[in-house]
Amino acid sequence: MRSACSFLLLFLLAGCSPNQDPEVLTLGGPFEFTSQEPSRDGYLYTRLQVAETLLEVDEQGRLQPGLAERWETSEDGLVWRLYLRDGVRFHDGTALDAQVALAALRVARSKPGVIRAAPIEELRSEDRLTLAVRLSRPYSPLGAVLAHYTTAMLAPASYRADGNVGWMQGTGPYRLEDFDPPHRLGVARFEDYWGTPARIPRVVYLTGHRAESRALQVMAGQTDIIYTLDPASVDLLRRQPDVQVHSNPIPRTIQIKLNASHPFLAPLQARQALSLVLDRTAIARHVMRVPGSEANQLIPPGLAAWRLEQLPAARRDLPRARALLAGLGWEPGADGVLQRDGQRFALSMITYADRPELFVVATAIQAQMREAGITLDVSVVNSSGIVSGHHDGTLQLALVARNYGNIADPLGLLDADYGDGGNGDWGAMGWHNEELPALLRRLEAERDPLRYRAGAQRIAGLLSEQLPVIPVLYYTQQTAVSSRIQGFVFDPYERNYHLSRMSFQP
Amino acid sequence: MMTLVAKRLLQAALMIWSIGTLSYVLMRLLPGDMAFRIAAGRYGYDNVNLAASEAVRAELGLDRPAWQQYLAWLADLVRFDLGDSLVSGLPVAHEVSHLVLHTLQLAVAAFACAVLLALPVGLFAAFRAGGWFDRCSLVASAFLRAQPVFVIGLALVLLFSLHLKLFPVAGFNGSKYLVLPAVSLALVMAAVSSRVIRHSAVGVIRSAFFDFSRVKGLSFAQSFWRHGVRNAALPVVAFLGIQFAGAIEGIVMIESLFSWPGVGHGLAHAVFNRDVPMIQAAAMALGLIFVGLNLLVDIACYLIDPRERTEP
Amino acid sequence: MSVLLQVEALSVSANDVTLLEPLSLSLKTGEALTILGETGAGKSLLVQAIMGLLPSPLQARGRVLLDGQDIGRLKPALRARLWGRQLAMLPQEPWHALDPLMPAEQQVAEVYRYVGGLSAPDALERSRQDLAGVGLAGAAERLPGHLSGGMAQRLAFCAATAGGAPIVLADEPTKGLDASRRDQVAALLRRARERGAVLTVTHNIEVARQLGGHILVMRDGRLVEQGEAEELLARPKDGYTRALIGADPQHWPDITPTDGAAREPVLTVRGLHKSRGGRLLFEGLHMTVGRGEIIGISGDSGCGKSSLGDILLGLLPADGGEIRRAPQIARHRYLKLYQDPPAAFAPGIPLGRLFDDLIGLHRLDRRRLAPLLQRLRLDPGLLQRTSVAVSGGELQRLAIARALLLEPLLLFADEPVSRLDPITAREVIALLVQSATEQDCAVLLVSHDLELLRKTCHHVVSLGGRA
Amino acid sequence: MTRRLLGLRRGQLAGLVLIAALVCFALLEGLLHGADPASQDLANPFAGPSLSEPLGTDQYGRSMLARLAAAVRLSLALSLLCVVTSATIGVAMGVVAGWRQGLLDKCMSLLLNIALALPGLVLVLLFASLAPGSFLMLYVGISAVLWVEYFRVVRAITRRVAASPQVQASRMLGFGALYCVRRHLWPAIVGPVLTLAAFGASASILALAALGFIAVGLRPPTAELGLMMVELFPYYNEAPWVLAQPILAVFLLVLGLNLLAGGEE
Repeated sequence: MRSACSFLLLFLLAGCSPNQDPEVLTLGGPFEFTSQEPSRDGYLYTRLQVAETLLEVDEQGRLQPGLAERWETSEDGLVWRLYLRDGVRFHDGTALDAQVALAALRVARSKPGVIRAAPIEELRSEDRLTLAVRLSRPYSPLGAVLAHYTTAMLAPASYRADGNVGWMQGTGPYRLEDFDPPHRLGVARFEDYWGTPARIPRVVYLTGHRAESRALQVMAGQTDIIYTLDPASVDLLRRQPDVQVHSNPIPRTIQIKLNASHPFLAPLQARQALSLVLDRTAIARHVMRVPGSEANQLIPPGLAAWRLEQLPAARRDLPRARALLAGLGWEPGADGVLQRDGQRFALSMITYADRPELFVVATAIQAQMREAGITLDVSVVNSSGIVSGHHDGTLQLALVARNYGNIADPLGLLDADYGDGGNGDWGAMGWHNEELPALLRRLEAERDPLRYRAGAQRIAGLLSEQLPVIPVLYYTQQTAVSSRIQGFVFDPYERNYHLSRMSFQP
Repeated sequence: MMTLVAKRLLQAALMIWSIGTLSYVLMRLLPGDMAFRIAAGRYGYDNVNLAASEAVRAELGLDRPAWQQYLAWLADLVRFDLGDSLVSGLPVAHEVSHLVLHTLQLAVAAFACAVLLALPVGLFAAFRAGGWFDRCSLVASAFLRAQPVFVIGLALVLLFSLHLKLFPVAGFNGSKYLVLPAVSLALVMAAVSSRVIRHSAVGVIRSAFFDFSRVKGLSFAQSFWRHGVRNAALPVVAFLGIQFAGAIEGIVMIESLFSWPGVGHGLAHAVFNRDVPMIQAAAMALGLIFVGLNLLVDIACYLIDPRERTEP
Repeated sequence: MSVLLQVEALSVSANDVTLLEPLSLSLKTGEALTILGETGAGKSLLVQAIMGLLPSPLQARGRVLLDGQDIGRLKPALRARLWGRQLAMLPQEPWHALDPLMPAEQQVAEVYRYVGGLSAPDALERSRQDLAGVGLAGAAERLPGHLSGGMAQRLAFCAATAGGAPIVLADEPTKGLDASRRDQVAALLRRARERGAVLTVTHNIEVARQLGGHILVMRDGRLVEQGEAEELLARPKDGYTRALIGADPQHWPDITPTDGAAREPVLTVRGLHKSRGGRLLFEGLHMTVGRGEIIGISGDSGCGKSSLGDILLGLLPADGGEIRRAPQIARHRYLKLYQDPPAAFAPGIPLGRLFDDLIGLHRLDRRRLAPLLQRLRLDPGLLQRTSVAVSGGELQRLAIARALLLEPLLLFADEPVSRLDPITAREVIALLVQSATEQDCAVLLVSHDLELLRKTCHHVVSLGGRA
Repeated sequence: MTRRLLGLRRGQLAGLVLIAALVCFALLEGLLHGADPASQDLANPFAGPSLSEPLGTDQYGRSMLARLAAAVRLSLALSLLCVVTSATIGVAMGVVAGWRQGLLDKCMSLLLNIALALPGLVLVLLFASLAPGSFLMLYVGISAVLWVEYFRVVRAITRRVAASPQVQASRMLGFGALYCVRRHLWPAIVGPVLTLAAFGASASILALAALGFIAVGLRPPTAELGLMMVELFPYYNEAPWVLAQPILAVFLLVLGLNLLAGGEE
């Protein structure tokens, strides 16, 4: 027993080093990474500021200079010219010039990614620092595409012979130091950074799968910043003296994707009824713990051109929902479940594991639907299950989170979600609308802000009237930051953690 | 000796075959089209369309009859080609080999910890069988055994990470991160093995040959060292084989709780994500670790017990 | 002659129940003292009390003087210092008393090393000499599991006496050994007597006779009678002593049933042979068993007596030869009696129910049971109990009754009394032979005790080449 | 240790009382209280204990009494089902394999070898992944793990008993195999099988909770002890008493069954 005690003591002392290294910033988040491929895990490398893109996006979603210090578009909108910053060096010492940038873009085009959707005809270098992109038709989201992580600039030495990334050589203020997939990534300050160098010498990113463990990590002082907190932990962390919780709205919406060709869901009234059943206020307040995040339309605030400002707030109205359903022939049965011609109003709702809060919300929706006489069978699938359910037609309802700020301009995303006759993998399903795809096509070529806005409003109106997808809540990114961090900034587009601007409290 | 190895090898082969078959069934049972799922894993689900899935179908021969596919699946298994993850699209064999190292690290640390805990506790309880220490250790053992492993882990996290701030909560970034998961596992293992050690030692101390050794004139310490240890070790080592099953179950829980990048965590995560090739590879890796540990136990028993060697 | 060990009014009790009544004895140099008695006589308690090895609820009173010092009052640790050095004890069951994982020579050498203080090579050398001295030179490196009972007892003797203690206490040292091995152990004890003194506990008259010296006869924790060996064995005064001596097969009257008419054969064996584990057990065995005949089968342990029985009863295939039974006789009329009576009954079930099962199965006449029990001197009340609640002698008689109910033609009795006390054993054998003969049932009686067979059988078959 | 009731030792008796109390709690709640364990009241999270809600409410304002009782019922039902199934299969196969030996025994031992090559939870996980969230698969998976022990133990006992003099004696006296099973084998295996059953029940309760904890077991809103622990853990600071309830329930269930199994081995 005595030896056991002394052993334990030894163990304790061994671990008694301070949890927080003054040289290292530790980040935690749920994202698992498996490669250094920009097309797959690029978001992580732009967030950690290893890789940078030609253009950047500010908090309002406006394009900003990145590795290209300026850019211009020809009159007809078919040629984009980008003027690269001089003196930018990659982590391996190579200089960034038009040839290198071209090579990186060509690799990006050869892989899956947003750039493939752009109607690019030709990429060429006009001189050492000038890059020209010629399009087959005007495509306004190109700027956003060039700000997307999949088009990040990497040095030629990054690529192996097969075009895959061996070891990433970016241009950012941090260079990749340790790569330990899928759980740990270490970066160190790049001293030859073209801009303001980073203050904190090293940053470590750790994947944490359990939301509750992530919250505990920051409480224990083990981790400095935790991204994507689960709602339950938010209140707990708010009460901690040495932790600050930052709540930032992000252009992401929790929405119910539904199969509009399903006999129960085909009539508009049925979809309206489902929307009326939802008690978004209660979910926002008690489940997500962010009052005011109720969604009355799909496109989240922050994307002003796409918002219907006059739309009233979404409220629960059970009697109206019942009346609408009764109008469709649904009557409550003995067990309280609605019935019509011997069929019970029972549907399955799938959601996926990547975002912990989805399941929590799904549970609440399940209980609320039950009150209206609709039974939902909720299950969690792999996120590809949503897409495959969409394609094989088995999907009935799916609770998904959609990021409208993926490439700063929601146009590309809307095209993916509604472009196919009104449908898309993550958007509408079994809904038929030709007006919306046509509008999207038109907007891609639209360069006049006013007309762009008018089109955007029309699209938002269509989605809100037809309800091919039911909006539930807007996302608020909850981030816990240890009080020793100064200069924390949050990018609502989650492109960049701005680590280089942060420092430790002296 | 060779028969021991051969027996375990056969067992490993059977295990791999059964997991492979189960995974094959699993793959076919999953909702949706197999080609589609594999394409989603390879190219990311944003980039899947009919053409991509048809390409996969042709490449992997998914349009062949089921039995041909099954045979091909088994043939791949024999070549240790376990397929690509449906989530990351990377070869799972590579990913799992990475995870195995972490699991072994955790397992070795936990095992060492458990031995250091269980051995003194078990022996001391045995030397004073029926005494207060014996009874206390019985109660402690019963208490620990009535908990799921993760509750013990959570309790340790609350105490050592949140209140004392001695150890990190979760993750993997240095030896410090090993302490809490290893100790949680070790506590559970020691809860059982300390009692096994105690019983085994008491059995030896009360045995006729131990008495006779004393009567021959040897002291208690001499008798225990010369006759007690080896005889008491046999059932304890044999029990380790059973204990390892529990330990690996514990590893799945503990790795998951502490986000430890090991196979157990990989397995739980893969089950959660419906990533069949990963499930298959992780389950096989755990099975192989388990069979390997059992082989070590067999060899240890063989070395401890001279009777096994002289028997024809 | 100096007094080595003096025991004064030593008694043993458990929770106020006296198990061993006050007893005094003294052991002088060169003397042998033998305590004779059956199971439960408290003989082993006496030895344990002298050593200080009584299990916890038992308590000893009285004085044990060693060189004039009362060792009963010593602290356990100090008393343990005497073990091996002053007092040596031979274990009852040597197989259990030897470390199963340690080669024979090591188990002796360690005593020379740790008690005698010799260096490891010297200790091993001495140990090998000792083992050679008892005829175990070839077995020095074997594990106890590979030794026979007699070898194990000789090894245990070497180990126990290697510490050089003058006083040797031997607790039933010949239990389970056949005659030749029993005599070897007795010889060893006589040798120990020359170096100091020997106190032996046994139920075997022959051992007591061979050791000579002083004999104490005990029964139920009481001293019944004592005296010098020759005198006491020749002219016992107490009735119990007489019974005990009379129970030795040497003193049995010949109880072989008188020969009747020519017997029809129930079993004919021609050229039977069998080997096991690469060793030939027997070959060219010829035997004819007639109705009501009592045939003895003798041989040392491991010679294949039990295998022969199983072959004859059809439980084990023979390697070759011919076995012919009486024609058209039901399978269940060739039966077997077991060495260990409790092993032959389903435990935990009242014996009466087992008998009912049997009577029901063969539609027997229930009225035959009571006279049969009476014939075997069994109380019908025993049938209410389960097999574990009945004594060994009673259970073996019940086994005989169970067999005889089926009116068997042949009963193979495999060492039926070797686990029983002598007086009981004699009674059981006599009843077996008589009642079987009354039913005209042949008996194949297996025993390692040739004397017993001579007194009971028409003729004796020896296995293993020795007569 | 000497005093016995119903043939049980003191520790076993304590276990029996504990399990009986939990069964009563679970059943009586269903009869007397009977609230829907899934019905939410989002405005009333973590209400303290009151007359109508003696155990308070959880983060969704669901009745903890109803949830806890439902979870205990679920755990007990699953463990009972698993134990009965696995014991029936394991004992039957063990008896057959031990009695007949030969080829049949070899085949069954092969099966045993495969089952033994995988730690139980991994096997359960594999089954759980066949049909996630399905009670049936958990049941099949856990039973598939548990039968092994019965088979091993029963087979060993059967081999021993079948080769024993007592069975030889009965066979020679003319009794059939059925009689030998009834009189000799059954009394020998019933004790160990009951002990295994109690351990098996506690193992299945732990497995169920473990699967809930790593989110591959039953799906919410099912009230299941492991799942409740995971869901409530983030609120450990806010409502420790609520978190303590499922932990305590598992603890008592497993402790009770372990005690009932008796002995330490």
